[in-house]
Amino acid sequence: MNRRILAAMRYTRRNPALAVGIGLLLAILLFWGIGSIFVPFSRTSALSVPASRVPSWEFPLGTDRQGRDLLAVMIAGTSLTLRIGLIAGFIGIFIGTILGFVSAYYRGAVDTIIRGSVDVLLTVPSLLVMILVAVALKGGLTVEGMALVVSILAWVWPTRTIRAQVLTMRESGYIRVAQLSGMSSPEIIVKEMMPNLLPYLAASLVNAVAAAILASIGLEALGLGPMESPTLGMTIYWVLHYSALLHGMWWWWAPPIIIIVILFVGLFLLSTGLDELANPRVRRSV
Amino acid sequence: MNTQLLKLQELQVFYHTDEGAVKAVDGVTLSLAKGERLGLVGESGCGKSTIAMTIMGLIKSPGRIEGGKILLGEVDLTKLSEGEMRRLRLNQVGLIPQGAMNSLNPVSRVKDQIIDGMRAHNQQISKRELRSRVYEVLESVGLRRGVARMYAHELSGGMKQRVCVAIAISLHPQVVIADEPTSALDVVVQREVMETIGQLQQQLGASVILAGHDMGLMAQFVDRLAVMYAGKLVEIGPVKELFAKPLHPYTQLLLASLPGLAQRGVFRGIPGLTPSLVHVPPGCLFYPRCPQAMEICSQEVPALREGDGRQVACHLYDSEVMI
Amino acid sequence: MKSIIELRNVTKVFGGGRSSTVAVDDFSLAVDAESPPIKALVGESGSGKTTIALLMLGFILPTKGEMLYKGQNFQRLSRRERRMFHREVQAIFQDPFGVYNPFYKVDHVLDIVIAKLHLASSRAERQALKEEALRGVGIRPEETLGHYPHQLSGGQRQRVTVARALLMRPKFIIADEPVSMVDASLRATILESLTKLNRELQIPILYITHDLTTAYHVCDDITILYQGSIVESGGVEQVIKGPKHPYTQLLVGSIPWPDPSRRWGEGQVAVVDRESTGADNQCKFAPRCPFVMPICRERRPPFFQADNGHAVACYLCEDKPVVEGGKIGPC
Amino acid sequence: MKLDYIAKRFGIFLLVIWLALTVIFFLPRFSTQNPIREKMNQEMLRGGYVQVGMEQMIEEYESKFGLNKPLWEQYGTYLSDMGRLDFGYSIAHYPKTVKSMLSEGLPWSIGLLGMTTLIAFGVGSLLGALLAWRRAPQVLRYLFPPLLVLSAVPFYLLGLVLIFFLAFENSWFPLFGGYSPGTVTDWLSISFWGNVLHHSFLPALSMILAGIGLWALTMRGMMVTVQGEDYMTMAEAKGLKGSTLFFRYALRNSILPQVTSLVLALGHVVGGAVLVEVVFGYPGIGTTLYHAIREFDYFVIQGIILIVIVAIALGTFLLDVAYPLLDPRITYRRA
Repeated sequence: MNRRILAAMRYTRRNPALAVGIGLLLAILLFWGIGSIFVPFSRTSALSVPASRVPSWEFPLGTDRQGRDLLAVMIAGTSLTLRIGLIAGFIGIFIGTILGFVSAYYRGAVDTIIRGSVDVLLTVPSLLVMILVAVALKGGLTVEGMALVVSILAWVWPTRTIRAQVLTMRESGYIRVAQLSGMSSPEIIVKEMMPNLLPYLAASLVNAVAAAILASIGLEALGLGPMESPTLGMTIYWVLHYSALLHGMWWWWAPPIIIIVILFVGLFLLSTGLDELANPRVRRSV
Repeated sequence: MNTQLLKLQELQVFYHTDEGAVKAVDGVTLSLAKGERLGLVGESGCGKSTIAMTIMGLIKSPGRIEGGKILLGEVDLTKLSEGEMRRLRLNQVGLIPQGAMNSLNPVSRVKDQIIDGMRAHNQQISKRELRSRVYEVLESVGLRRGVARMYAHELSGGMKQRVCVAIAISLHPQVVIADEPTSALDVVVQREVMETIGQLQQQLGASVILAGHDMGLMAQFVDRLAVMYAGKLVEIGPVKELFAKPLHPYTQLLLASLPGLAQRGVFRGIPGLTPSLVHVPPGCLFYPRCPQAMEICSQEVPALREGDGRQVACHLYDSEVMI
Repeated sequence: MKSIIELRNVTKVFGGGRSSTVAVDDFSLAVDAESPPIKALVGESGSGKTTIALLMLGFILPTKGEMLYKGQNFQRLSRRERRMFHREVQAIFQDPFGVYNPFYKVDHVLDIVIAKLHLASSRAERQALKEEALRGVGIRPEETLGHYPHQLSGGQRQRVTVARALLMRPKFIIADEPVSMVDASLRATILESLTKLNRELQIPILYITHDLTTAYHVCDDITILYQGSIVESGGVEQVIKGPKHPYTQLLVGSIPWPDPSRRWGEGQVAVVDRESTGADNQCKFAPRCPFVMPICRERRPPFFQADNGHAVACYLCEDKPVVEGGKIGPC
Repeated sequence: MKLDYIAKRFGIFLLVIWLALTVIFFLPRFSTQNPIREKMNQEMLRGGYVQVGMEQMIEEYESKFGLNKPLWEQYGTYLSDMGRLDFGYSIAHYPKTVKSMLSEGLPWSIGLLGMTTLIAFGVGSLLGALLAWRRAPQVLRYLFPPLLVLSAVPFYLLGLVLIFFLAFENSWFPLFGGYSPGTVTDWLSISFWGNVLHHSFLPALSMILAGIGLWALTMRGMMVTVQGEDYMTMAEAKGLKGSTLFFRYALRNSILPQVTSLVLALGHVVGGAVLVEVVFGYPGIGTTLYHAIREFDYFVIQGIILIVIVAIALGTFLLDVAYPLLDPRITYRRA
């Protein structure tokens, strides 16, 4: 058993980004897990606690002007924002993988259409498109609704990276040998391509989740998010709305920013770590 | 033998990897006379390219010069600072690179890549003189003047390699090192490029070190040939005698594995694998694959014996007194 | 006697419009299953030899002309026939590093074949089959099986692909530059295992290479390619010892003899003007040919029968009988 | 060769604009609300306060859109309006036209966005290049990790933090706004420029700090790959000086993919810039957009988003056309 721990230790020395990334994300999940046990969700709704209280024993993170216990809001907010990110991320990866494989594997008209639309959509500012959609839906958004809005363009970047990977793989010798061994296309995709693609898929998923979270916080900060639910983005919106900063209520805006930063740095390091796993610098430089 | 222009003495170059120090070049001694063409032949991983790059001072980490000297005249190149070495490159020692396909800067024109080499060593050349030097040097390698304005992607493989040759000889260096210059070219273009290098060598009187794995190319081009195996020198000698009567068993097998056009079906391979350069076994490295291996070969490293213009490192010649 | 694989007047053009390149131009070649020779297809880079390999393997389709498998057009094969095609037509590729999926051990390549062709029913039988195939190509199984590709040398990896072909008992093997990335000392052993396949298992082999010397030793007959078209074809002694086409003479002359006393390509300086390739109606080698005649620029030369089974596409042999229908190849 | 490359790129440029126009036109048609009716409800909620020009405004819109007209006819008038840059009227600030609101905010946004993107790209790329250059000062190594963490933070949140420390705690910089209130906007006087720069320093700083890290990371990766290329070995073998090797060979080749990713990053940067303007109360179109969203001023939202998409498409087109100047191979290989 310790041989495997030893191998893992040696690997983390060579790939620190992965370890630190996982560590940060674990810290956040722990914070949410333990927090949700001790702090009741009910204290996240407005007027549930006395308003604008400085952090104290009773309210470790203080309360905001609308009477919400900020510790409860942080705990609930983290899980809601993560949920938005994961839903949008998975949708993005799912569509991205299919489109990426289809356009790379079955060349021709399909490929030109997909590649063309990806190139165009990449330059379009995704946040503004989402603003348009959110405004058209005019409030009344649930957390899941927000995830769907954010996932509108979440598939563009994964399609592009996966298509590139599959293209290089398709020309490689071992795919030719597989075709010669009589393996059918689906078999080749699953048996020959997928194992090498998994690290890239994981890295693209992490990037998609990060992008989705960034977009959702942006939309919510603009006031286009689910008004009632205490997501991290909505907290930022209320901070801006009530200009908490100018009122010196540091305990209102500092915690969401800290959590968001930890979340993004964690996801970023995880993605670079997975990229390193996919083609280690050693193999890359050889 | 004061006419020796370049001398390598017990040169050692190791690559420090995770698994340990790879002894790419392990105590190589050889010398290059003025105007001589020396061949450095061996299979992949024998250290010939490492020697070429070490002479140019282009060994980067994890590679490092562990020991030995490289004497250009009286100057020991291994002791020079980066600045001093930089001033020698192209001026005294020119390199014709291996990767013909990718050795030119893809985003600048051919003439700029010739000019920046010259200007790095002599600031005062006027623009007009530089342009005439560019045309002169391009024509000397058989390329028309129009090539000066072209980019790398507009040239064929052979033309790209000729531009590299033009750059390497643009400042008339004393020594030209060609590291497998034609391995990426077709056989027809290879002959044309090698002929160009040969003519230029005669005109400039420069000495050439040709590193490569094609014994046929060596037979046609070099005066003296050094055979490398797993980072060590196994045999050196004038090319005619070496081909006629190879001394070292590895050289014999190497020559036998060449599919010449004299007689069909008479070429066979060398069984076994090249040894690991990290955990170097004791004794002669060719011992496991050598048909004439003896007991002593697995214990002692054979010394390089000298005799009538030829050198060989093999215990077969321990008894014979070769002075 | 139907030939197992035949390319009939195949032309392949890549890219469209202005930047299209003709990789293969009106090329015909037939491979017969009986008395299987080892045929060599020799040409410089860009002569279209790899495109021909891809055409024969069905990876790409001809722009003009047909690729026939046992007399039937490849594109009209049924699913079952196509699977039979993949079983009977195998290949050995140039790059020993790219042929293995880095994720799996080396055995994967052999296991897939055994599974797909149901060659073994039990694990023990499968292991035995693998070991026997590996010994057949001269490598010790314990040194290779169970290892990852990056743990083996180029030579070992290439021999495992030959072992893979040995397992499949194909009807035809295309070896596309199998030894160009392998050291000289290992070249012979790999080529030996190929010739063994041909002699003992009667499998016709198409050896594609740019290296005339290895082709001289290994093959029975040789076809010389220049920019997508055949310029000369015949028995190996005839073509190499008595080349009739100026390009073949240039090729043979450019080989550096491993013999210092014999000077390199005496005389014969070819006019090198690479950019301008021959227009459609003229001989492609005309711009570089030292013996170019006016007729060479007007009409593309047909194949002349220099002597028994030795065809040359050059007006220098104008006096010889013309071979009809472009169907050449030694009988 | 060059011409059809430009023509192709211009075609894509027009396609993007047409796509944006169409999406902006049809999207609200799917959602049931009518922006005008929505606005009237909002007025009722505000306690009966009825804006004077309300009836006139409704007729104005009725005639302008002619809701009874077939959809395609509306689409036709819509396109011709857009052609004349007539984005209609702002509901919240009637009779102000959307175009006038845009022209007020646009110069501010372009100034802030253009300046910060170029500085972040330039400084980031140079830093990344130096990080990968073994002869560069090693102290840069310690600068890189903090910048990387900063680049993981959204611009506007970094802005909040900067306001707190540099403006709120010790007031070196103004708390918000584009220029101190009360000054007359006189673009000619130096003092006014000084005032503007003083105000826009923090927003610019937040965007630059958050941008440098990523550019440095991608540039460093590219430099490492380029230094492994054969032409670098050949360049060193020519005995070129360190500076020539660095600028004319390594940087010159590594910058090519950076420019391509600059094109791709334009959209993302603009998205973030909107929120930076909101956090800093900077008088650009971002703040206008924020207020338009709060007041559900639909035509202003449409106008701003359209202008931004067109601006980015124009930027992409210009960068694409300029790219062959950097990389001669492009026109050769018909992009």
